[in-house]
Amino acid sequence: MNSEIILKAEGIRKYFGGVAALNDVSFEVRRNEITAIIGPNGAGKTTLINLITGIYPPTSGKIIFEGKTISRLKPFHIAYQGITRTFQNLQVFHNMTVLENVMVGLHTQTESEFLNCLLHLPKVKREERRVAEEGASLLRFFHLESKSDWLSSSLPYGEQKRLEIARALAGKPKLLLLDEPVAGLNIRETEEMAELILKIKKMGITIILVEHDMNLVMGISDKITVLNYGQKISGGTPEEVQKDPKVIQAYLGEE
Amino acid sequence: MGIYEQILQFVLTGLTIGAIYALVALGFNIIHNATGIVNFVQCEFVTLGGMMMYTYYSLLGIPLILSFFLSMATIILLGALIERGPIRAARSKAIIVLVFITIGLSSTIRGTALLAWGPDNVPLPSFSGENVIRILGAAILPQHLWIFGITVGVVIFLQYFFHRTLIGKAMRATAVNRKAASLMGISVNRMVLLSFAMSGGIGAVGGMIIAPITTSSYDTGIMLALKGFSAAILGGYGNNAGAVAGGLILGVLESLGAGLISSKFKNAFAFLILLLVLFFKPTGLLGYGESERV
Amino acid sequence: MKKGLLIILVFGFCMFSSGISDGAEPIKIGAIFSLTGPGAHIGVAQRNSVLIAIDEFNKKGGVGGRPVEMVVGDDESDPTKAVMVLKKMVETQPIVALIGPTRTDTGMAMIPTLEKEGIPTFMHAGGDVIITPVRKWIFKSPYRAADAMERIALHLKKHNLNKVGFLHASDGFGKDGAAIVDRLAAKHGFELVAKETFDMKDVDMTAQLTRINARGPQAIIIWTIGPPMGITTKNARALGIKVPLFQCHGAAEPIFFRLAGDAAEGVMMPSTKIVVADKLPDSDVQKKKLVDYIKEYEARFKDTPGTMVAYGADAAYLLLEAIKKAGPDRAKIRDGLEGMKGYVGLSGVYNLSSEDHTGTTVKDIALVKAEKGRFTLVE
Amino acid sequence: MAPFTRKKETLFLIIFALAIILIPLFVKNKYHFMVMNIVGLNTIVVIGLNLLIGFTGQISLGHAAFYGMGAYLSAIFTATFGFPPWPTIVLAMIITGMVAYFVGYPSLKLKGHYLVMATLGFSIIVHIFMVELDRITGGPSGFPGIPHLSIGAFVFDNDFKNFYLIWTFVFFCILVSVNLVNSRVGRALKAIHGSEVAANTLGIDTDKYKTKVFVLSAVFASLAGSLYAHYITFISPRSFDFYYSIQAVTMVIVGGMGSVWGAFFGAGLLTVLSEFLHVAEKYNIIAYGAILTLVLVFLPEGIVVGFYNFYRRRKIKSMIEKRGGEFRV
Amino acid sequence: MLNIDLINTYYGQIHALKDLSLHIEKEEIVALIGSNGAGKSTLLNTVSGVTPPRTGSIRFNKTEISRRSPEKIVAQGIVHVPEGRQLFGPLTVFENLELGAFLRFSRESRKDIEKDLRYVMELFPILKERREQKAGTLSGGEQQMLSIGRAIMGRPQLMLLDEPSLGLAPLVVIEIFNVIRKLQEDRTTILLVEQNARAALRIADRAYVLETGRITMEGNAKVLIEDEGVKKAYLGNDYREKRRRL
Repeated sequence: MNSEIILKAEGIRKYFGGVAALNDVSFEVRRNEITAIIGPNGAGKTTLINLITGIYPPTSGKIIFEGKTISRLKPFHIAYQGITRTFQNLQVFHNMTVLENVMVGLHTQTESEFLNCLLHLPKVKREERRVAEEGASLLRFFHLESKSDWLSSSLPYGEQKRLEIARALAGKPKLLLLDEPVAGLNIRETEEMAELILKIKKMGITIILVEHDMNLVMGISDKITVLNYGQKISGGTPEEVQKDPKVIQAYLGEE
Repeated sequence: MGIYEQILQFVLTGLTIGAIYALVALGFNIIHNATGIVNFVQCEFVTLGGMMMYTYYSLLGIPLILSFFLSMATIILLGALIERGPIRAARSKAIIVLVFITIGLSSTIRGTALLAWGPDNVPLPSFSGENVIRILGAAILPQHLWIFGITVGVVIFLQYFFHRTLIGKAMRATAVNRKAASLMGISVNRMVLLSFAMSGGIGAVGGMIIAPITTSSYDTGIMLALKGFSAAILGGYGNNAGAVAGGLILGVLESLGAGLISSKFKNAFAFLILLLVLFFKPTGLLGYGESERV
Repeated sequence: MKKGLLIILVFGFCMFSSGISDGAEPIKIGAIFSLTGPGAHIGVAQRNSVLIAIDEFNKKGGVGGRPVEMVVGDDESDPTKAVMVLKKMVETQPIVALIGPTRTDTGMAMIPTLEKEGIPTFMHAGGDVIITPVRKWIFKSPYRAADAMERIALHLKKHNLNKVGFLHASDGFGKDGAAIVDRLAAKHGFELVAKETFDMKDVDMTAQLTRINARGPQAIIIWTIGPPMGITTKNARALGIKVPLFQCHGAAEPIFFRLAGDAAEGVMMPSTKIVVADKLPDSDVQKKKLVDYIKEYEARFKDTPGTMVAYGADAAYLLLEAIKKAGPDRAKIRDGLEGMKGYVGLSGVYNLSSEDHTGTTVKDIALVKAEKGRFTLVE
Repeated sequence: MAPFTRKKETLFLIIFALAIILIPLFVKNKYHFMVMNIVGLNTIVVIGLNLLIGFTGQISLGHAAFYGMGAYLSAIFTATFGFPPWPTIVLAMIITGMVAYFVGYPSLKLKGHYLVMATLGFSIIVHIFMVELDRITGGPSGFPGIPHLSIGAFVFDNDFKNFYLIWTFVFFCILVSVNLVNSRVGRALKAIHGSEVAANTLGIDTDKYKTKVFVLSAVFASLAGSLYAHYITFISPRSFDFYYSIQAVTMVIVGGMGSVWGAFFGAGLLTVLSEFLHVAEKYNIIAYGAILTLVLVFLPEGIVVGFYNFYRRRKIKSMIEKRGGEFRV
Repeated sequence: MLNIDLINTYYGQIHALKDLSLHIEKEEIVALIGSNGAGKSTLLNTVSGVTPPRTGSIRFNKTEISRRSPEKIVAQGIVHVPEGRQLFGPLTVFENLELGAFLRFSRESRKDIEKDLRYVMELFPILKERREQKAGTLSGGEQQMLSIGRAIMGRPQLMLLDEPSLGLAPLVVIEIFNVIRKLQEDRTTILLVEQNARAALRIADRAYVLETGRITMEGNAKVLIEDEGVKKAYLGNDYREKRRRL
């Protein structure tokens, strides 16, 4: 099942003050697959996600999404291209309710600007109603509907993680980047999350997954890219990767 | 007076006033490094330095040198009290809340000073007479030398304190990394307390050495503190070398602006340059970038 | 909330208005000063000066047995607050007249309300804009700045000092002076070689004085009130400037010596005669009044009165005189003030009229010099 | 804090409008009217500032400059050049907005204390211009003789009439702010406060929104300034110095950040408090400072948000306890 | 020496340690292994007082320390070498080492402290060369050495080591582990948290395996090194079986 390539990174380098966080990394993501990026701590996984989503530009190299170079775009432009993400350290908007969080996610799907909003024109009213409905239905999907008017900061941790995914999904992305979605969750929550990720895949969304939980990674990924010291050391299907001596060495140490 | 003598005069006076800005900026920095806030009570540290000196020296007749150190001690105590009281008691450690707590305190202290000393400016004698000294055609007062000398002294002391003493190093360590500092057995609370006390002392010195020239009143500190804060930001907030550079640059710029361009817009001129610096170097001249982790 | 706000307001008003009353119903005069904020150093002295005048008046029997009571308000040196304090007074106290405020900007802010309410007001503000054009209800007691500067100009002319440097604060008072000096230069034919400015909060004016000095002036006039009087004088002396220095008509205060220290020696300034009362010839009509007032002031406040006190007290004296004649009727008080002729006050002999709401002229102004910690009469 | 629901907001707005209409029936005192009018003007400034600080998380100590620009532009154009007042107010808002754009665009790229310094520096420069351009502004002695506003032959020439005028504007400012914060843009602003990076990755052009809300808050301040000028008919630089900026930000914080109604309460409480404290005479400043300190030490979320969250937490707590769960903050 | 009994620690809203108990004997090296996010670092933070436990007890030399502040715990003789080294970057190498002995200056003679300084310089000769260099300019390996050296300066009875091999080249890792063994010979007790399980198990006496806040295995390090379960804890279960279930 070799589907079309949706995202391609070519020779990505990223230096922070002379230190290479990523060194000549190239990889591909195929449409409607789950591609996991794994590697020991400090391997450069989060940096890679930050580069794809435009938080910082690469020092050199190119990122191409659906045939368009996105490596110099600002994050919000990239969101409009159809890439959204979650964060390793939760970045839920604590000053807002659960529903509002998801409604922010619908930003790219709406267009009212300052003047219209100030005056609350009928167009805005219609849009608001639509946004609220879509937000509510997303919350239903994520089993958060009963808490939609809670302040997001009062949600338990696991639900905040789900909320962040719901928010990212609200932007109707073609590509969703999940940065450690199960870190800090217990086994039951992790399994729920795994199901959720597979459900999202079924919706036709391509997923990049950065995760340490190997049960999850091996269980749901289609492809895996392994990074160590900012370099790609392995890639392929979970079985291939699991058997790769370089990977075993990176994780368990010298034999 | 030829144009070169004039320029020399502008630079010399600019440097002395700049030295005061630098002192105040250092006070801001020390507390910023320990807590991350802008401490508005710095205004009152400067004010009270002058007023306490006046009280001890002119009202109580205590010798000048003794008065100097007594005033310093008093303000150091005040600084410590502020930290032990409202700052530590604050329910929220959010920076904006702490900053506005210091604004409230500043107002309280200013009101108390007005009540205690009245609204009039009070004079302080120069430390060593008022005989003009001539340097290459430019004229300065002995007090200007005192200002410059004491500022240099304070800077050297701080350099020594922060780089040669264990406590000083511990304070720097705390500013860099609170968690690691506490893992070394350094009490973060005590370091914050110390930083309030120290910046009180430094502010007081600033107030005391400028008072013989400007006289002192219950609200003299405000403008000096405003300029001092500007100097701190100009140099890069938290960077002590930056504070000194920022203070001197601001002082000289003002003086040159007033002397050579227009005395009407000299303050505007100084702040305009400050804005331009910030627009092109958002962390001040010698500041480090604040990295944001995601 | 609104209700709570109302309760707070009413409560506050009740607490504020619990006044004193003994026997005869007192006649109330409002008095608004800058007791806090940047104008406080003048405002507090002014309040004191007015207190003495009122007590003296009440001791003499008040208005047909009714004492006069002063209701004091603090405008915090802020124009908005000044209007609020005034309105509060107007609403809660039956004031027949008003003394103050201290500053030109607070005074200007209050004028529309005062004119509308019809309250005879004697202001302490220095700026001439207060009484130009003449406003029906507004008077001011300090000399016109133009008159005071004219006093200096006459001296310059007499001593043939034709090149003048001018340094002024960037506040209302200083800028007022800057406009006047241009006019007088034209009128008296001296040359204005340099004109520089500084901010009231500045701590050093060396740069400006250096610029002035470079143009070779024969005299320097400095136009400001408060701490900069001392700083400018010191800076000028430090620069070795030897030419005569003149300060404004608010500088003849005991505090000037404290602010300027040794540098004060020889500085000249226009002033009321209050600072040189003991040196006046006995023939001077003001002498007795001045000496009595000074004695009273020194006994009560343990301080020597300066020129500001004289302006403050005169505002009260003139108003009280008018109230005595007219009774507690705002319109009659106002008319009485305009009819005040030849009234001997502390600052001069007042001749108020419908064209002149200050009443003093350049003839009333003394030129004094600081010598060994005292003021002496120059001319 | 979470917003009130739309329905609740509407209810509050109606109560608020009724209060504005009815209050004059109970007040007969010019001074009380004036206090309320000043509260109203401060409220307009603080609402705008709260959109910037409370919602978007960007601190400005420069809004006195925009307040002053509104006042001076209105004064100069109407009194000196004889422009009609109403269009001038709009013109002043446009000019102030443009200036705010050029200042805000580079400034808002700065973070934390650097942003504070930039806005503060800007307002000091504007203040110097008010003082030094005395031929135009009247300098430090102020600018007298500004006409009252009028509609046809009806002139807003006393405190009572100005009460309706000012509070009508306050009402509309609150209305549009409530509209804004409960809209796509309002959510975007709050998102920037919550996490600028996350907001950006969700498609929000954070630089653009920060600049726009800065401009909007400046426009609010300008409107308040114009109304102030036409109400008092005299303005001077003293009213627009950096103390005013500090006071306005204090009102935002005391009322509660991120609540439109908090802005109203903050402005009201502090304005009335400082009037009320005149009772304390010379202890006035001390008391004001002490109360401010105590509120911030013990109620750091501000009065409105603080109490609201307290109430809300209790509600959620009881909800959770009913379900037998555990509650943590 | 150290007895942890049924502690529960919350990290924000995450229940990070669940009824966790373990013990360390004098002069042992105990390794704590497990995948990322299992709660290893949290456990060290809990012992050193950075994130105190909500319930449970921690006794060190029979003294209860679970409610004490980090400074007090350091004074008791437990020094924590945190993850990511946490050096004072703008301070020099020498100053960093000095601050490691912060609490000792008031109690002990300078001579003792200087003796330890020489000891550290012997263990890590490179630090002697870099004495006056700013800590932030050191390479990763040198930083790790400095971090351990700084902890030695506190002369701990128990040293908590968090991921000393993180991000280091293999040769440097070997050097660091040699030093750890040397420390044990010099009578320091060590609790070692490692992701590099094989290296850790090779030098440890005993080990605990941590998974999502609970201890799932414990025992002799030499035994655990051969255990298949350990491998699974890192690389996951066989995925085909898992996928079928999902």
